[in-house]
Amino acid sequence: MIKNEKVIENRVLDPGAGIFKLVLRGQTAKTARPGQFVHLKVSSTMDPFLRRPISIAGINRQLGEITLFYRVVGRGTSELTRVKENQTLNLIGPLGNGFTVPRQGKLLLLAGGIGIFPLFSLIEALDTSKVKVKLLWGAENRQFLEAAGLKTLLEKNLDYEVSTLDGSMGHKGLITDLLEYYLQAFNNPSEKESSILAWSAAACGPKAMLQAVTTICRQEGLPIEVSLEERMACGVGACLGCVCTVREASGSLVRKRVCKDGPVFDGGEVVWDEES
Amino acid sequence: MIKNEKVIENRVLDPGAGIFKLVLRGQTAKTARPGQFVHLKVSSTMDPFLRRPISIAGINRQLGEITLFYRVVGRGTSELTRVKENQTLNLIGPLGNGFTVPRQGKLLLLAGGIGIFPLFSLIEALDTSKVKVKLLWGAENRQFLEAAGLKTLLEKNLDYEVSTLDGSMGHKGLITDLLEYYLQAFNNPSEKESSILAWSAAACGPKAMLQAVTTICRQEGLPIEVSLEERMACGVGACLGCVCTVREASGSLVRKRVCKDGPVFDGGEVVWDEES
Amino acid sequence: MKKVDLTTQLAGVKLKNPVITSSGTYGFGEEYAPFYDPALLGGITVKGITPLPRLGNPVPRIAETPSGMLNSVGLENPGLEEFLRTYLPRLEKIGTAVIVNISGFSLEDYALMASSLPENSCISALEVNISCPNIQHGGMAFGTDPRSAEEVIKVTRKHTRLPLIAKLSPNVTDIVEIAKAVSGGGADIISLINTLLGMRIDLKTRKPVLANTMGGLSGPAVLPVALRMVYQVYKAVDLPIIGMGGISNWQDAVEFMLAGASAVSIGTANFVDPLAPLEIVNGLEEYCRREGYDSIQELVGLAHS
Amino acid sequence: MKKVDLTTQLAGVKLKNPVITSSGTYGFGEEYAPFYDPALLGGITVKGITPLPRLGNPVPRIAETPSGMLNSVGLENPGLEEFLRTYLPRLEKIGTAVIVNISGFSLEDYALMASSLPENSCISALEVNISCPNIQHGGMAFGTDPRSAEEVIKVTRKHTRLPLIAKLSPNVTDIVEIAKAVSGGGADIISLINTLLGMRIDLKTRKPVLANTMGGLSGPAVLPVALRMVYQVYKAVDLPIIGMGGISNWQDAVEFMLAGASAVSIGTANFVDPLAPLEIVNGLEEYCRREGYDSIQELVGLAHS
Ligand SMILES: Cc1cc2nc3c(=O)[nH]c(=O)nc-3n(C[C@H](O)[C@H](O)[C@H](O)COP(=O)(O)OP(=O)(O)OC[C@H]3O[C@@H](n4cnc5c(N)ncnc54)[C@H](O)[C@@H]3O)c2cc1C
Ligand SMILES: Cc1cc2nc3c(=O)[nH]c(=O)nc-3n(C[C@H](O)[C@H](O)[C@H](O)COP(=O)(O)OP(=O)(O)OC[C@H]3O[C@@H](n4cnc5c(N)ncnc54)[C@H](O)[C@@H]3O)c2cc1C
Ligand SMILES: Cc1cc2nc3c(=O)[nH]c(=O)nc-3n(C[C@H](O)[C@H](O)[C@H](O)COP(=O)(O)O)c2cc1C
Ligand SMILES: Cc1cc2nc3c(=O)[nH]c(=O)nc-3n(C[C@H](O)[C@H](O)[C@H](O)COP(=O)(O)O)c2cc1C
Ligand code: FES
Ligand code: FES
Repeated sequence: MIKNEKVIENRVLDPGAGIFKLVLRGQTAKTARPGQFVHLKVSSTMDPFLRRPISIAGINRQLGEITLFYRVVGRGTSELTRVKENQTLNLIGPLGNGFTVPRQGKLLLLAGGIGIFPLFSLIEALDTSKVKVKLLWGAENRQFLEAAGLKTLLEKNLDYEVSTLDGSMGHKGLITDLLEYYLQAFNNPSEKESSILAWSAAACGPKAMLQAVTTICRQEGLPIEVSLEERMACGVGACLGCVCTVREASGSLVRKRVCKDGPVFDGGEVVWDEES
Repeated sequence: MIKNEKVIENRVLDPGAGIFKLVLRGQTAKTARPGQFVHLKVSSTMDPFLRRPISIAGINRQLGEITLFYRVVGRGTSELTRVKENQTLNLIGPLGNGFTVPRQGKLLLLAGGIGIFPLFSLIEALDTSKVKVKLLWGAENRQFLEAAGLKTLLEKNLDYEVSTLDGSMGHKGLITDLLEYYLQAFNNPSEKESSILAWSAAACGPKAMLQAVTTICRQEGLPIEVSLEERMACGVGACLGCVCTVREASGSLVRKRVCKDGPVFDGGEVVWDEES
Repeated sequence: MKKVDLTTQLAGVKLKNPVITSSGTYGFGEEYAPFYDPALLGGITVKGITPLPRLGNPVPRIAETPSGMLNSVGLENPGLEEFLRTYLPRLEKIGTAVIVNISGFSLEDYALMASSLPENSCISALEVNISCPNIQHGGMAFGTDPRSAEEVIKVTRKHTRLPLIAKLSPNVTDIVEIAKAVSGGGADIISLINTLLGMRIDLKTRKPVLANTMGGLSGPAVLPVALRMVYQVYKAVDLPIIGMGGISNWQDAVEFMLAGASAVSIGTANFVDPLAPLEIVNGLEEYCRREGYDSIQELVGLAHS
Repeated sequence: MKKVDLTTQLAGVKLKNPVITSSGTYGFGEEYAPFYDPALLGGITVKGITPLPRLGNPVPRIAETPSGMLNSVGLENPGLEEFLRTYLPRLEKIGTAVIVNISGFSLEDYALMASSLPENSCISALEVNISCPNIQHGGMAFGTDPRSAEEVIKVTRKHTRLPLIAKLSPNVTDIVEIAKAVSGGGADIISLINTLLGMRIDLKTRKPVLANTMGGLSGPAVLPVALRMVYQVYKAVDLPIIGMGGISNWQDAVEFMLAGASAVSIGTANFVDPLAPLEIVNGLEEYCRREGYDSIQELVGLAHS
């Protein structure tokens, strides 16, 4: 669960957006599942103090390598950029439950910004000869999309659609516009997408986006899994720092730990606007 | 006074003794004097927190380089070993007053352990055609002496004598034994060293050693400069963390700041066993 | 090689070694079991229990600070009943001393928990968290006023024969006064420190980072304060001390024992290095061997003199 | 590019900008002059003065802690007379507000200093350090008891017309109570925090690192505690606040202003980065410009609501 893994690559993909690719070789790749994460020690000293959670974006069991993508937003991720190839990095993982990986049917992937990263490993794990996949990805602009791995999607020959806030690529607007458009299309039996019933969704992105897409999917009866983010201390369920609130079948509210019981939850169960 | 200097070399000299050589290129070399020190920022984060004082052991004005030697004893010096060539290191300096550099006469150098390091720069600065130099150096064992730069002394063709606690090299015992032996010799007019009156001394080492050699030198009427060490915070005289006590000509006790008023003091003025 | 005696006797509580994990940082003993066998520790302290289940505070509950962190979990816990039903049976098999941390908002809360927690079970001691706001006395924490601190311990004492650990809050003018009060109230052991009250503000939102505005500061940043309090209490009060607050490695643990702690408790360090408690057990043993101590207890209080 | 108004009015004290340096960390304004012109700062606070010269404590006086340090300088200073004779004349030329920090062990000490420090000089305000042990009341610090805190300020107030800054100790159960007391005593401004009491032990000697056993903790480690106290006092007391405790960069300074500080003071950060105060002035200006504030004072207290 805790180990030093060898840094195979730690390289900036896009200096503008501050997005890095980090490849680690070790035991994690053996058991990791899509949607799980690792908890990285970013400094050898007491400052920055806490570990940082980063999703597993790629799993190569043959090489024993996992791939992570991270965006530099603060001190922890800045420290991470200083780690050199061939050094080791201390991590705890793989952690969390991960996404359900369907064996058949149709999967709608919904990504907001860097929420694309955990979805990469899910895409990788799907048998696309049996599962039909469609990805909707919303971001600020074209530059971000390209920095965050658009090419990878092209290479994978994935059926995708993007939206950007500034219209520099794809639909100008929000991912929810795209989502509503396609759900209508699925509902329309004249369209080749046929019945909406065969679809399920998996989403990752900012909380507001997850809430919005969950509401829309639920209106149309689509089951949706969401991957939540929360500030974490322990990452293993011991500190209760990272909770979300879930409404159980009985109607009662319970806390769940994003790190241990999640980060993937049934979107329909998550209580989004809780103030207790 | 505060600057980033380029790391030209940061290399272990002796892994056993944990002694490193660090060469920095920048403005400090321009004005540095023997016995001064630099205050190094050893970490880019808040931990370890304080700067670390290290003596300037070599000054090369042509190349604009200073040479430091440091022994790894704790977290700060450990962090320092991780600094790579061509990186920059932030320092404040040159700081402190430094040793008097005699133009003529006879200088007795007294070093205890790593106290040799600041004396290197003093030796370098002396015009040995005009100043007669004799070095007495006490340490734990031969390995330490060799690790800490004995070869340099040999290359310089310096007149020196060593003592080791375990007798693995030179006199078995303390540097004070050597000192007493040579002072007697200087006192003896039949010896070629002639009169003791031409001699002065400069010493650096642990406090107990400095006190002992000061007492002996003073008994024989030899003026002695000692370079003190104290735990430092600011290094520039602002915090009053690093004081020593000095008895002024008037007889009254005053505090002096090792960083700013020293580190070099008239040994005869230092109050060694002060408890107030 | 001579074996070092690591056993530690705290009033009535016997520990294999002096290393315990702290309440709120070790769940109910299960989360770190994949890393090492908790039976290797001297003991574990479970998350603070209250009579009724609590959802705790909204998120964010965590903020990072230089060499430390803030938390405002707000005593989320399953409540006494669920603890007895679900967690206690599982703890029976853990193979080390179990300390149950209890928190209340009234004297009745403490009385209820003390009388409900079984004396013949794996529970080795109750740790009475007196840092909660005392709703009967206008919201100041029980632990910041010597009289209410004494009262809480007295009431708890009446309702159980289990050894009582009084856990002190560092947010006080005079820790010795509080320590004397809980000693007078009948505590067998003193543990200190709980967290220091702190806060951070988010530059983007311009509001406090924690949803609950303020939270408890823990981790290496608080170590010097905790160590000072252990030193002061050891000098003034004749009860064994469990020292905690920022302990991250065996060197820190030695400092606490020299200051006067008979045992040490590891909290926030678990989050950064899950193996820390185990490494501290090993480090302490190694230190004693190297320095020629036959028993770890010889270290206790050596810094005084 | 619109100019940001950095001027700051603290009761009667007008500052060019809200960045001051803290007592005991900036000498008498000369040590950092080789790094930059102190006239670029809002003000400087000189080392704490006592009526008589003091040698202070023996060494070691310094210990490092995670993201912080301990000091036990023990108020070494040249004494009032020597300050007036030697240091004050030199300070006349410094070109920025000069705050003189005064420390005493009796009410008479404070009275004497207040009446001796000239009202018509470069001195902009007196900062009354109430963290010293009150020898008239059994050694507890003036600043840990509301009544003696109020008394000290009252006495000082009587002997000078200079603006009075009451500097509070964080080693108290209830900082608001003390802040209200000094407000009642006639303070014009409140500065907080002084250092937290802490200690460290040396594993080699097995004794406290500091010759004086305990010392004051400062630096980034204490920031969350300091920020919390500024926030609490701003809410409860209607006096301008100078916030300090671990401020190392402009982001920290913004946090303190959002919490309610009208000015910030930079202490320990000077030791690590002598240019920190200057960089904070520039960082604050830049931040206001970027975020569209015309005056730095618009930030004060924004985290409340
Ligand atoms: C399960 C999980 C998986 C994640 N996967 C990825 C990933 O694959 N790639 C990636 O770039 N990032 C990912 N993140 C977010 C990443 O953990 C944070 O960006 C990182 O911890 C910020 O550290 P920092 O020190 O650089 O920033 P800080 O200085 O700590 O904070 C900068 C800002 O980032 C936000 N932030 C800080 N910590 C968190 C956190 N734990 N969760 C959410 N927001 C935070 C806050 O708004 C803060 O103001 C993930 C987070 C979680 C919880
Ligand atoms: C003016 C001056 C010049 C110096 N020159 C050199 C030099 O050229 N080469 C060299 O190797 N060392 C030199 N030192 C000592 C050096 O500064 C310390 O060894 C270093 O700061 C220790 O840092 P650390 O983090 O590795 O150890 P820490 O973990 O901080 O401490 C380890 C042990 O070292 C001792 N120590 C810590 N700080 C100091 C200090 N400031 N002064 C004395 N002892 C201390 C303490 O006993 C402590 O227990 C000098 C010190 C001074 C004051
Ligand atoms: C996330 C978290 C939750 C905590 N919960 C409790 C609690 O429920 N009861 C309690 O007495 N102390 C609680 N504490 C305090 C710790 O037990 C410990 O006293 C404190 O964190 C100082 O030690 P440390 O610095 O080693 O963490 C909690 C601390 C943290 C960090
Ligand atoms: C070495 C040192 C000496 C100090 N001397 C004084 C003093 O004489 N008077 C005083 O009121 N505060 C004194 N202080 C406290 C500081 O002024 C400041 O309140 C405290 O250090 C917190 O701020 P910081 O974390 O930015 O340093 C001193 C602090 C240090 C580190
Ligand atoms: S981060 Fe500790 S419980 Fe999730
Ligand atoms: S280290 Fe600050 S005065 Fe010398």
